[in-house]
Amino acid sequence: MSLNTRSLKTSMHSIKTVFPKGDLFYLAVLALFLGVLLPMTLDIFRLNMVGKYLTYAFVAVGLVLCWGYGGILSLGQGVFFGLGGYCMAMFLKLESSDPESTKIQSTPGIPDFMDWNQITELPWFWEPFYSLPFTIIAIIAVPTIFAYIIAVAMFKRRVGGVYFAIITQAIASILTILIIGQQGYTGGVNGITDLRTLLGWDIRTDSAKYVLYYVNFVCLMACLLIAQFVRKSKLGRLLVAMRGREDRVRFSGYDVSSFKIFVFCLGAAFSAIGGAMFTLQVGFMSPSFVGIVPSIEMVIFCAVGGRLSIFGAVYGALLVNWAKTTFSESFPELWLFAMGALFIGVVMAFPSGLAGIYKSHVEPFILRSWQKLKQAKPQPPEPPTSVPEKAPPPKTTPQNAAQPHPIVLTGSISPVGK
Amino acid sequence: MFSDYTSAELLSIFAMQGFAGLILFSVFVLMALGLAIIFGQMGVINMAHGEFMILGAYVTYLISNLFATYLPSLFGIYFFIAMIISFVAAGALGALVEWSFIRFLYQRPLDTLLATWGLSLILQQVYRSVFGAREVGVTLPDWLMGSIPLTETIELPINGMFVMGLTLTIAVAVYLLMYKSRWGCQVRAVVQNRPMAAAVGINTARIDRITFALGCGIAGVAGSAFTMIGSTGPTAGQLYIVDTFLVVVFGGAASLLGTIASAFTISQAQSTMEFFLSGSMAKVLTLLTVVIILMIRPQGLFAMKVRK
Amino acid sequence: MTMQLKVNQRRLAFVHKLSRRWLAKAGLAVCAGWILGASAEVNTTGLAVTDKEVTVGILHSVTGTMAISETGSVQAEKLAIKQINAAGGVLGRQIKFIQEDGASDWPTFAEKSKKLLVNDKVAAVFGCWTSASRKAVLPIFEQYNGMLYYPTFYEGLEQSPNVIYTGQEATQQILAGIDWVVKEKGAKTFYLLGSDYIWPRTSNKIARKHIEKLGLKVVGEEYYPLGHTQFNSVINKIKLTKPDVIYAIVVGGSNVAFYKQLKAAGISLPKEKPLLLTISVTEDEILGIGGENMEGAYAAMKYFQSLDNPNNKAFVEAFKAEYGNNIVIGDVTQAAYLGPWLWKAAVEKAGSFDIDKVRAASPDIELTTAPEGYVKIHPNHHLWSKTRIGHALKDGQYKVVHETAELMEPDPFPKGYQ
Amino acid sequence: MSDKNSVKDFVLSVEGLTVSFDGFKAVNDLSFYVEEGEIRVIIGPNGAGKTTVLDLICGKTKSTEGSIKFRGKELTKMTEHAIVHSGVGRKFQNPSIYEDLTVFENLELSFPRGRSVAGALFFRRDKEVLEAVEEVAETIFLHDQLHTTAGLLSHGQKQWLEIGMLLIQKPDLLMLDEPVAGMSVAERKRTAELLNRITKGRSVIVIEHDMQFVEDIAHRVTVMHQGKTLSEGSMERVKNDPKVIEVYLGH
Repeated sequence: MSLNTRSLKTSMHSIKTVFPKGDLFYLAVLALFLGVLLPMTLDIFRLNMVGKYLTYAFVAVGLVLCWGYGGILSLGQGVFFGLGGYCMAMFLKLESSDPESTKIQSTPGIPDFMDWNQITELPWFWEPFYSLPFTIIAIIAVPTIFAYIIAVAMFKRRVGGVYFAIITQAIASILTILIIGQQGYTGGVNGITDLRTLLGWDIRTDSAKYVLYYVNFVCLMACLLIAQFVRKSKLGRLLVAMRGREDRVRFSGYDVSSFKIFVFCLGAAFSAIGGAMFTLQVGFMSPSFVGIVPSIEMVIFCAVGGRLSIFGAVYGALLVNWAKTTFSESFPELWLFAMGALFIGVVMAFPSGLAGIYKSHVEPFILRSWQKLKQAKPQPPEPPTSVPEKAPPPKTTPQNAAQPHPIVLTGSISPVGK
Repeated sequence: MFSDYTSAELLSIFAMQGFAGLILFSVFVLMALGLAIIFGQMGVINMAHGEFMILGAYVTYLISNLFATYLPSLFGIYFFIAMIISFVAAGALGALVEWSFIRFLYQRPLDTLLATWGLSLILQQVYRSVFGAREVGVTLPDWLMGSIPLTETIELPINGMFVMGLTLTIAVAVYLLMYKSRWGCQVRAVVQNRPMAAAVGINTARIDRITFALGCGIAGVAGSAFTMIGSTGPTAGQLYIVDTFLVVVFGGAASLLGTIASAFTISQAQSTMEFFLSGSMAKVLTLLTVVIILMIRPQGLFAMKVRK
Repeated sequence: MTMQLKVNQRRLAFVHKLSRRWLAKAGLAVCAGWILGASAEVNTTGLAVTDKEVTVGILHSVTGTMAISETGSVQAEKLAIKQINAAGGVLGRQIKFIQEDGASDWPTFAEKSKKLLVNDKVAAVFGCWTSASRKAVLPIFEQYNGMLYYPTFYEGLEQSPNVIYTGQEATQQILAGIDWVVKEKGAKTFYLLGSDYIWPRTSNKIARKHIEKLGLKVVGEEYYPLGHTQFNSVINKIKLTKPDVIYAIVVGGSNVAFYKQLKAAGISLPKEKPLLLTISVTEDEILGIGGENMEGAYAAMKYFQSLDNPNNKAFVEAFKAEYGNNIVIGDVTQAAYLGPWLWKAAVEKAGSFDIDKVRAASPDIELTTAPEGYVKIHPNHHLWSKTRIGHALKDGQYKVVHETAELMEPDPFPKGYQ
Repeated sequence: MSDKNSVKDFVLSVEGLTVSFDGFKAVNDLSFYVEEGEIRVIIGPNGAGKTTVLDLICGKTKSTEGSIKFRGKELTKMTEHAIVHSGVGRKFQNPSIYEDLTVFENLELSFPRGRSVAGALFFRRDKEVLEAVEEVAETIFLHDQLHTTAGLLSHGQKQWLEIGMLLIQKPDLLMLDEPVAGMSVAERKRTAELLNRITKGRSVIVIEHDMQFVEDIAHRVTVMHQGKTLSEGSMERVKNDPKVIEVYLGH
């Protein structure tokens, strides 16, 4: 009794609750890796590419919460990524379409693609995007509100699982057709291109790319902190609970749909930030990031990283994209085989992704070496943070779900007897 | 828009448009039947469904070349043989796929989605490596490509009628197989209560494999038939996947009749809207309507209300 | 460079380290250029040019949905380079090419073009196919001052100092075709049909203006999403409106579906009731559609494989010798073939590989050996070219039935057609 | 049915309740009333509609016709969580607990605070929560297992845990669907003890097949057959009802 009370009291401490020792370590390693190691070793060209990959990590982190925790698989995350990206692109496009640089158009001062489509006046919904504060709000608000509408309609009516996945897929396909079809307002299939400056600051220079990389990095870290907070709050535990026993949660007095709506909107907001950062770093936005194929690819980033690990998701996004670039450079023919095999392999052999592999193989190894080291020298010579220097980047699974994915796994993998 | 036309012209156009809707309906049913079996009955989200269809199309292409080279006199009937071989080829590939990984994933529907998406990428690259990146043109027997003029304006396309006939045949066959045969009874038993079915001596693993193979085989036949109306290329399968899933889901996944009814509803809606609106907007509106109806009635149009 | 340094002062130590490495590399390159004295004269901007070799880039999709279309262009560009090398190269240097895969993905195109320009320092890039990919790479070519030779016929509305457009822009293709059907076939009414994206929409807009200028009538205009495969409804509308000409700009897989369904619905193209005129179906596309389905249609383009002139005979022969007897050559393939030759001519006229000098030398470059006959670069970077009308035959070839008497002037921003 | 008092004396009044699934009436014009502090047991053959009645009361299934009044509030129009908030707790037939979470977390999640999104996000484990969890854990014999993953508990312990998850909500009406199914004799005894203890001051509806257990706890028994009430009253009376013997107890 007294023992219980003591252990409970310690867990009341709030920072420790949000960041148990292990997670803090993983976060630090990730921050060092992205914030110091990569910028030191890569040239700006490669670093910019890493920055682009990291924008997908936002989506992957959101998917960990939605899919890994909430059990909601969305095949339409590209929609939110795209909406965020388009909001950013609209602002940048307006800035680069000042009357001076567009004076050869029949209507100077509007984006070039509108001029080509005989639009003579800026459409009303473009007007507010002259303002940066509005744009920043819109980047998060527009996709989140859209996600909210979808989520309310679906979750209040208990649409879930496969149905939700297919409906989100249909929405992705509708939005793509709309964007392409309404080219006068959206730039059509070419997207919104040739974005140059942000409040007069040229975003295409190498120095700007550095700055943007770090802005991106900071945003990602902020999203990770939010995700970690959610994960470790009671809401996180409720999501885990819901995935297995939705009815029980409901009959414990919770409005299950509101939690699903929340986590789906959060995932959408993360994706939207990723989309906006994508636009800034790549310099354009096009409907090819909205459709079904990119949306499914984003799911695989999350699955490769480990669907229950927010840190794993970041590594997953990096690894898959890096592999894609490398493979498609050296063996374009083999790339689709590799990607296909990756999908099947992750699902079949490593349902917990990189994070699972780390937990089951790398961590025990490190711990064993650590033990040996300790035995060899009575005094621990160095703090544990320097141990995995040579080991592959550490990944994590959340503490309270250290077993692989509980519902999707068969009984043979999960230690929980049924 | 109709003021310029005589009533006779209008009548014939509406007749034609109704017929176009029927062809679209047949196409949808053909696309969706295989998936309705795999997804509706087995719960496997087969994202490679389109690629199984394209396998059928490529088989048809190969057979047509074989006949053109070795048996030109029998070219007129090669299509029937091609359909049978397409069925067997897609079915065999389906059985192989089921054996190699789908069978491990029956409890994890969302994971079947990812794995079969991976499979679809691999198949696409296989097609590209074997047949080249370009689309291949499948030469059809002349009798299939003509039309029968009824009146001056009403002409019935033979390939459309062929697709309709084929759809009817396959739908009836599937219905008989699933609801009237002992095997179909076993399939439904396995779907509804796997442990119980196993306990009464049904070889569930075998049933699963054959069911999956059957679904893929039907996709193969569909692909073979679609060489008459669509393109055959490595990535052509992806064009069908969203529509196909929507048809199945809209009908209420577990019900074959629902699939057919839903194909009818969607095809009529789409062809009517296509006639009054431009093509892109018709497509958007159709998809949007389906999505909204699904939000209101998530169990699909024709699902049974069951006591849980 | 100064920008780089300025930023570095405010930056952490590792960036210093990085930029020092960067400086060292750049310094090395300068030294190398200085040692190879001869190359310095023809290359003052540090391009990848040695005494023996000059490096260029080829950037097309080898994988993904666009690979279907872009294969021919890659083949043509490689053939041209091979022939140029066999004839002694450019300014005495053999052309070496680096091929990159755009993977049908626009950011990948942007990334790869940056790699070619920044890392590989290529002297020219031959590549891109879709407008979207060109729009994606355009800012990069302008920023890093590269030279792109773009082969596809396209919608116009663009004129970049860093691009030479070797295909036709919309008015060149459209006006001649419509004039011909009006004059020779007595066409009075037109039905405009296209895939729903910028090229067909812009082209149809020009066509509509031109038709209306001629006092004739457009009886219908329709767009279907990319990849659409059901055309029975529009075929019924065509039957209802009974146009003299179906003006079709359908692309990709939709093409196959459209022509097959047209034939099955009893609209026999050889009867020319209505007549079908297209600007999107080259010999490449007929391979997929099937010659028997396309037979009797007319196409307006600048090149057909069956063109009867000595240049073309030699070209087709060489192409077949290289890639097999069954290969077909479409309009874009020929335009892609022109790229390396036009670049060679400009470099030799400028006596330098420097981008600025090549650009300055480009206007009025003539090519008398072009398979399509005679072409000349207009100051607006497009080509003067003739437009031909081809009549599709059952074997998948076009028979040329008409050819404009004069070279058509390229007009990417056609006044009165916008 | 002698006890036709006015509505407000009852905790729960079910009147004319009907639900039909594609024409099949699982519950057909059912009426019964539960008094304050009463333990009501519903028995009946399989398929009689017992579980469906609980589903209807807690909102899991929507009724086709009829009314369910709980302390004067109409439940048929309310959402599930609102019904829970009004004081109805329900245990499922198979133990329905969060197997991936610990016993502590299971109970904590059921603690009636922080039920909104924001509430859950900023929920703190304070003294109140800890004490409530400790107290309930003791009641359900699991205070030594607080940090055990719930999936590792025995079947009986899982049943208790779920009862505990209801207790911590402090419901006025407790509905238990076969609480002793699959338990050993010793566990049954403890469960009966547990139920007798926890039912003080609240009303309980229990569905059970085990007649010995029913006799131990029931104040009144309702026998259901084909969606209708077949008989109602004390255990003694129901046992001797010839209709009941014919359809249920007889075999």
